[in-house]
Amino acid sequence: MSARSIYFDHAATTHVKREVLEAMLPYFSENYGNPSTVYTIGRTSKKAIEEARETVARIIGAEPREIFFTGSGTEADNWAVKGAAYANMKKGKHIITTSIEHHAVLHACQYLESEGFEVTYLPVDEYGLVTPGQVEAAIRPDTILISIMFANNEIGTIQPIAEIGRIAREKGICFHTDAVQAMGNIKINVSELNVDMLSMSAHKFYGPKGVGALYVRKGVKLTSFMHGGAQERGRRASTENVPGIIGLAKALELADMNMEQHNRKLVALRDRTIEEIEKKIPFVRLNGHREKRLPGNVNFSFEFIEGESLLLMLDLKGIAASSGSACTSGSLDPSHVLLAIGLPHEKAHGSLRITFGDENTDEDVDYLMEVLPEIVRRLREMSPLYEGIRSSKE
Amino acid sequence: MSARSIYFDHAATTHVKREVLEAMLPYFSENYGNPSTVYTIGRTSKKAIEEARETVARIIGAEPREIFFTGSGTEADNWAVKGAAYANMKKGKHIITTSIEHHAVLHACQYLESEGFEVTYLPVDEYGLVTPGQVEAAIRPDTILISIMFANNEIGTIQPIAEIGRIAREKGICFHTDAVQAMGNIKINVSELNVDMLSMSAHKFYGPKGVGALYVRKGVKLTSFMHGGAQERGRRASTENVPGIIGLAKALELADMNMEQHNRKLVALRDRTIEEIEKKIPFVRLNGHREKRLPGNVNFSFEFIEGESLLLMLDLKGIAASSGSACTSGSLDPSHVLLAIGLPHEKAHGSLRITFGDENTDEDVDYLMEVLPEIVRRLREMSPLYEGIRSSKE
Amino acid sequence: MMYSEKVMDHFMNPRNVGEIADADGVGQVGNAKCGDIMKMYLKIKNGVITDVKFKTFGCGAAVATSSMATELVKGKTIDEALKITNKAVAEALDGLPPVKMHCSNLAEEAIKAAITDYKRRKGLIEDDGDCNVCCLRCEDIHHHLNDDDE
Amino acid sequence: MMYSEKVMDHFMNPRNVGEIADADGVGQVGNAKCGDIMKMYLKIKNGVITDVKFKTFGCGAAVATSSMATELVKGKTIDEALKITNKAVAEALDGLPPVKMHCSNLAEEAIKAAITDYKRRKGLIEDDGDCNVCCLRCEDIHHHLNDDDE
Ligand SMILES: Cc1ncc(COP(=O)(O)O)c(C=O)c1O
Ligand SMILES: Cc1ncc(COP(=O)(O)O)c(C=O)c1O
Repeated sequence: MSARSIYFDHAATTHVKREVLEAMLPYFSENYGNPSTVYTIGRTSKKAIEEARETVARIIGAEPREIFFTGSGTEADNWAVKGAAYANMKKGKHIITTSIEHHAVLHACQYLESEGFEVTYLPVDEYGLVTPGQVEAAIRPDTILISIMFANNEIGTIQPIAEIGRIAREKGICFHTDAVQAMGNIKINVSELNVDMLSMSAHKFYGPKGVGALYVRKGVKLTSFMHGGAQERGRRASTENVPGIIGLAKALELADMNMEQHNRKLVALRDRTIEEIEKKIPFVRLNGHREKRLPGNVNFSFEFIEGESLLLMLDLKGIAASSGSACTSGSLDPSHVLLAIGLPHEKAHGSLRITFGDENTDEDVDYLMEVLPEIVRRLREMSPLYEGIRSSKE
Repeated sequence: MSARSIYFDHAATTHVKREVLEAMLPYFSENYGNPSTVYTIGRTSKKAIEEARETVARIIGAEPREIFFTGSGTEADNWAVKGAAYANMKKGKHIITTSIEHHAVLHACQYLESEGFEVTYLPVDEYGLVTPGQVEAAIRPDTILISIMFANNEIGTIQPIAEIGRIAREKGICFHTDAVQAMGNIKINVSELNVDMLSMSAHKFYGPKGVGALYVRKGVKLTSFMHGGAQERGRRASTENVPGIIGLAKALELADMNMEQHNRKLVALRDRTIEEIEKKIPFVRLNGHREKRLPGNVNFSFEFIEGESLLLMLDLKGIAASSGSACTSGSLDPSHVLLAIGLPHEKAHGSLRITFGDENTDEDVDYLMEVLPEIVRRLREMSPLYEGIRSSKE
Repeated sequence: MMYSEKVMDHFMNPRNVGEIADADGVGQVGNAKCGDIMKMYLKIKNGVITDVKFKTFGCGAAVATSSMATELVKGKTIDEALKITNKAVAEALDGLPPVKMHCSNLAEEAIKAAITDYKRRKGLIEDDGDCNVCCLRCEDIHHHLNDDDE
Repeated sequence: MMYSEKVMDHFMNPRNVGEIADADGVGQVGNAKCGDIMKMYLKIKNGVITDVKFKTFGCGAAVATSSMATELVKGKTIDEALKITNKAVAEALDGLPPVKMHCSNLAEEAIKAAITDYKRRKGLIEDDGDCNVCCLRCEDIHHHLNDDDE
């Protein structure tokens, strides 16, 4: 449709990097052995996934035996939350989380509520932050799990994970963090952070879709989620997704090596975009925190317009971005995250999320700033909500 | 180690066929969009997975909306068994299955037992068969689920699924079948068979590892297993494994097209191998049924020897095969399937499974029959269990 | 969610966007909370709709159905316009994705609301406070959407 | 599970396979149910093990540890042989996969059983019916294997 094609939705998913795909390729049709088998081709697969496990462990400061590969970030979250709940239910049935978790954690918690667990959903401030004090105050004698996301997928807010980890450790409560968005963007060391469980998903850091990992600190009690064969030391059944696992590890390795450069670049693109939007477009609001924010995340609400329309217009100009609009999710309620930071429904419907990645350039932002103000103007002209406002502006 | 390299373990996993990998490749680094997004590249992914869904549906005689993609065969089994149990627990808590199911079903059932469900594990006869009569007799007023595998992964025995389906339908009980081994080897039409849920796994029919599917007949009550986002019409969360899903559909399409030729070839290899082993090696027993058997499956017990040693020796000759030996699984108990068909432990430990695939030839069998008798002889020479026998033979 | 070419055409080049200062009937349905508001202006002469304009806050389908609805009513008599169903609007657009079907409800209701306003102004009906779709809460619509999923 | 080169060497070319018709001590441990049986034959002169042979029904690690154990005891005095631990057998093989460590227990026990048999024959000890590893049931060993997994 458009001559340009710019991808600004790296929080939704990323492309698989060339080096990553190359690392994966031999494991589809050549080294395709089942890692649970004893013969040569099976041992080749086994060795490859054990090396992948070592790579992931090294990068996050864990031991290889503490890394378990899963079929997605969602599975890692479901396993961590439900597994810790069931394993500790004799000790208590209270869980602490936040109101802005990804649905993988939120819906798992809601499911647990229907199973008789009690869940405290901590509210967040206008920037999407919880404080360590809030967490501490919510702890009860029967609290068995604290699950707080590392960085939010919509507004990019980064939580004080180390401080929360310290509190959880002091109180002896298992602490899980959904680091699906943080991984590859923030240096993470699970020991320094006192994190007991951590979820990641390869396709968010230039790895393949359909593979994730859960870090589980030695000694953490966790029931199985996926019952079946003896893979992953009997704790996560299914024939291992060998190419996927190789891809996850390779992608994480690249991300870890490029971290500093990646961040410097993305922060520059992010801050410039925020500045220009605020300067060039009236009636906007930056969602999330200005500093405690993922390097590539920009999230704005544009008053009087609806997000999906905005996305479609951007798409027709060759720009791929995202929105907290209900319409994009097939639901009718806008993003629970935007509502949680206090946005009224109509503003939440009119949000735009731009998430930068390694291949984005300053020219991409130039182009965005060329087309975005005009699109916003056009949609506002069409909006019944803008009628009174327009006349006062013109 | 060896000049030859022959793969006889297609029931463990298969290589990804060239056409399948080619179909997948564009979805890693080019059409990498998240199918839940509204822009062009996301819609491309969405379209691709919907076409894949249509392909799978057409092949098994279902509607596209009845196909749900999962992260593995194990996940499909876990979802079906646990999901149907929880969704129907108000009606009753009794489940019927067999003692020779794959661990993905068995361990899910055992988990449900710990949750207060009652499970009847139907015994099988010496060939690994259950009868429709057994199933009918086991049905109680509180039976909510019957889960019986289509074909067994170890001994290849094919169950009377249509007859069981008819009974389940008459009694109004949900009927799940684990068709992970049958898919690609047997023409399956879920409507004709009266199957309500069916599990499959792509890597068993020349597709990629880490992707499966669950067929769920419209109207079947099933709780969610993977909680989170709204993917798969809100019933199975996780960013879709787009290349994996494309690969699954392509592989199934090829398998469906080649079914007749594939079967003719595999049955010939299978029957020749069974015949020659029985002729050339004493003290052997064919496990499983002679006719009601997967086209590519050969399973023998070799008395006085242990399976893992046999596999290692075969591997050193370049042959990849499998065993029900406990040692190959890291457990100490041999295959529950071999025990269920009445084998004593020591014979179960000494089993060899050969599963043929599309690339195997008659020359492969020639070579097997060249090396296998000698290996068996050598291991028996080393075995304290063979001492008395040998002298009587020599 | 994938839109037909026709939906995209009506979204990109919406017909009859705007206001009619001296409209004979104005109807607004939906609400900002749900993310969809449609406002329709009608000019009516001798029972025939001679001009129509709309303003919409909403998704692509909402814009396109508004546009199509205005095209469908233009030149029609009031009675003919009242017979336009949501199905007709959706069909005229070559279909809508299932999750977007409620947008075509909104278009039907917007036509009705504008005509009701016209009749009320003319004293043709009494204000009977009848409930229309804008009284539905988001959750009800949402629930309705998932009806076919058991 | 991956074996070291040394394990594979001892598996493929096991040393001292066979029987000793006039052995001074014979020990058998393990059982077919668990999938591992080791039988060890010792020839002993003046308290020194002068010859040793084995027969094994079991996995690759079982064969290799049997072979290595025979190598380790050959030429040793009884007292030295009794000091050979499962760790020593495993180390001499450049290690064993964790799930296979029980095989090295079996080798240690086979040596002990054969020497006990020798002593018993010589009247050096009384049959005290002491339990050794072969009395363990599969489940116990299995349980033990998973000890480090919480
Ligand atoms: C914060 C967060 N958690 C979990 C997930 C789920 O990951 P996946 O879609 O790979 O299952 C996502 C992304 O979708 C995410 O952004
Ligand atoms: C009969 C059967 N069911 C389920 C599975 C599990 O499939 P997957 O390993 O893909 O999870 C397998 C194979 O491993 C199988 O053979």
